[in-house]
Amino acid sequence: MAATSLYELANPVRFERIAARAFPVSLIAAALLGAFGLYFALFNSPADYQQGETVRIMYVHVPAAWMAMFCYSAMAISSIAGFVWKHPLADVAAKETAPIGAAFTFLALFTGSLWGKPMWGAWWAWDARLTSVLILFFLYLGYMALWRAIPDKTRAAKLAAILAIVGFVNVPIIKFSVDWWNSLHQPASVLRAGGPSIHADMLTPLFFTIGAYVFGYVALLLASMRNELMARRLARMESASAPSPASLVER
Amino acid sequence: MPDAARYTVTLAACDLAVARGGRVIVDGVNLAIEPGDAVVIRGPNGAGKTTLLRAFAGLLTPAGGEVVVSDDRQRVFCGVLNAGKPTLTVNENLRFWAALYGARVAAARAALGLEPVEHRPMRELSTGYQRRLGLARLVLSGRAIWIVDEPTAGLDAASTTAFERLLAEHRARGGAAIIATHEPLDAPGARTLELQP
Amino acid sequence: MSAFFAIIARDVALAFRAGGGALQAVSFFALTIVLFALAVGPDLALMSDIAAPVLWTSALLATLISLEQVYRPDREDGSLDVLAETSDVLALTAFAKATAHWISTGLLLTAATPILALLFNIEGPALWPLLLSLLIGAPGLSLIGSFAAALTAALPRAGLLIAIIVSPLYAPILIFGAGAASAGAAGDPQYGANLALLGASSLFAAIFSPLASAAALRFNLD
Amino acid sequence: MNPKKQQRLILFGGIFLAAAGAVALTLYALRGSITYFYTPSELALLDETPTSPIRLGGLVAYESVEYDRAETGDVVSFTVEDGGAAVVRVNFAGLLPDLFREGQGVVVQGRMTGDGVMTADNVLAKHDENYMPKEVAEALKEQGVWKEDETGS
Repeated sequence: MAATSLYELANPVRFERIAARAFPVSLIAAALLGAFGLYFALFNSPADYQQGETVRIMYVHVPAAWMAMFCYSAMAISSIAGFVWKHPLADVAAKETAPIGAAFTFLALFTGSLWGKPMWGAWWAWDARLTSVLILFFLYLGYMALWRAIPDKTRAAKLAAILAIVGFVNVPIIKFSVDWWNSLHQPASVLRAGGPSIHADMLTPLFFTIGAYVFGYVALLLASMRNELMARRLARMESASAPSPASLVER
Repeated sequence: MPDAARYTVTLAACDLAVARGGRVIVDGVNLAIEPGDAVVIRGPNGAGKTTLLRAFAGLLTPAGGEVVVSDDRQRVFCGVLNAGKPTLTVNENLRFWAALYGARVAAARAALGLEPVEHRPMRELSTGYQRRLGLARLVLSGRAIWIVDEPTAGLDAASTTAFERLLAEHRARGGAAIIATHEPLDAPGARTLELQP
Repeated sequence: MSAFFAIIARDVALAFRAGGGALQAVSFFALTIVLFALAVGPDLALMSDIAAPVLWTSALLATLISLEQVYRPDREDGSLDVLAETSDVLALTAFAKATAHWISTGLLLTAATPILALLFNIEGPALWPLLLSLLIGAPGLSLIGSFAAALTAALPRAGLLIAIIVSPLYAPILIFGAGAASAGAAGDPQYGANLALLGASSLFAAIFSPLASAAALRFNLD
Repeated sequence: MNPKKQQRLILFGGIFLAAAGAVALTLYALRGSITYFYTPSELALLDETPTSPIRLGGLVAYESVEYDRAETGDVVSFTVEDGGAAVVRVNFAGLLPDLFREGQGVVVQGRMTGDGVMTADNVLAKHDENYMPKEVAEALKEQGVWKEDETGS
């Protein structure tokens, strides 16, 4: 089942049809979940026993940090898929994920900094988690820069894919940095052995905002993939006036 | 040249298509090359001769079809660039190639008449000598199938004749060549193919 | 195997000929250190405190500026085709290229370090951790850097792009390298651990870089 | 053996050796534990007190915080402990983060100015991975379920 639906999606025309329907749905889902999430986060969730009201930054910060890593992983997986299955949409998905992931990473760093000042007493600290996320941000920038620099898009897709796969080493480093080094950043609260260490009243708004981020990512990705595919179709139409392929003829 | 070292390598292109910049520029190419064959490819600028040659040489992945060679390590490609380093002398360039191809320098150097300039850095050579150094790599490689782009561009009449003689000797030993050129080339029994839209 | 050493020998020779990158890299290294020293001012105690990070950053930058020379000239003059058609395993060829780059820049920078370290008030036993860390880490810089050079081999002005691509990948080597050099000079017990992680980073680079470079080069032949 | 096979063998042998080396070195390094900060116990184990700036991590000991409102400004001193015998007394003149309180995990940046005495340039509060409303935390404490050593460290 999964395989057939994947290959159905692989066809750009089918993708266009499905994306045209999925885009408004995910956009609405993102807006609704975001609205619920923000309502709970700001008005209907308790203050933390230690951090007080400042804990509410968590509802923006944690999903952003997760999406930062999720997007990079998605990029690396699409890149591998592009090599293994020569999936025609794989490189488009990877390319269009990069700026979204970079934006999430920036948001995670920015909100983390806002959170760090009142809690830790510093806007920034060079600990393993913060440093590795900053590196992730620069990896995104490098990936996007490579795409932009190579004029031939088929070649750009392959080379950028290699870079994305190589840079993926950073993702597990980010995830486990708080366990490997005794860092300033606190260890994992949700995805950890022994269940979440966040109280249920705080977990609910967090799940809402995570949902909003995920659907927001899907909506943005679909929109920009459609854009990119349209741009490529346009380029192909323009080059249609170019001479048709030559062939070797005996003389 | 000892007759014992005869080449027996064949190359075939089946329904080959090549792309440049994501666009297929040549397709439907079928070609079979036997020992002793020479193929001259002609066609207007930008028709895709160089791209096609690179696909024959195995340096470029075809957009469709395939190139089959009976021995993968028997192709040598010489493009319009001479692949030498300007700051190295002729001998240093030749020795480097010799190490890569597992071959010797002397015969190739003599075949292209490079002795007078052997100690000079490549950048000091005239265009003609630079091209001769580039072509020397074909001979030096000892490989069966020469794939050459514009071999005689920038060569004087005597040098062109010298290349034609080398080509004839190579074919006499069972070697084959695919050559793309705009210039007249005297190669008896060569097939001439035209790249046409 | 003789091809492997021929590639190293040729690239090292080219690096020292006119227009080669070796002397440029080492001059740039010296220049950066001097500029740092001028900016820091005359506080000798502060200088020895920051010597390791300054020398490491300078070595990294000097490596960075010479990376464009690794593959682009070969792609521009047709040599890359020759390397590709004579190579049995392209990853080994890429490893030879990275080794040559290390010999003509990293090793040279390491050799110049004892003199330049004097400018930062580092001498005697404090020098050894710095030298050792550069000896272990500089090959990693060349390996990772030559991967970025392979990615951008077909681009005419790739210097800045290489810097953007390679800087995040250089982070572990810089952190552990400068960390080991500082810790070693201060008699800190984390010296060994930093050195070990530096070695692990370089070895890891030795695994991924030739394979990834070979893949990148194949797409840059087209 | 043809050259291609031989070179493949060299490649895979090299990869295997390098991977083994990288793993061995990493394990060695993790055993030595590379740290963002020292705990007081780790600091006590050092042969000589570091002269360069260091980071110190641990818990602020209960009833150890003293404010000295001298004319030079607010100076606070407190003891950092990690459950072991060793403690470090920290002197700090500056703004403390909101989270700073007794029993809280902190990371202190500064220089050692004597045996077990440190002058801090910066005090950062480390918060833990537990998030809960105040009432819940108090209820847990009353029930005795709350383990004090879960905070910080």
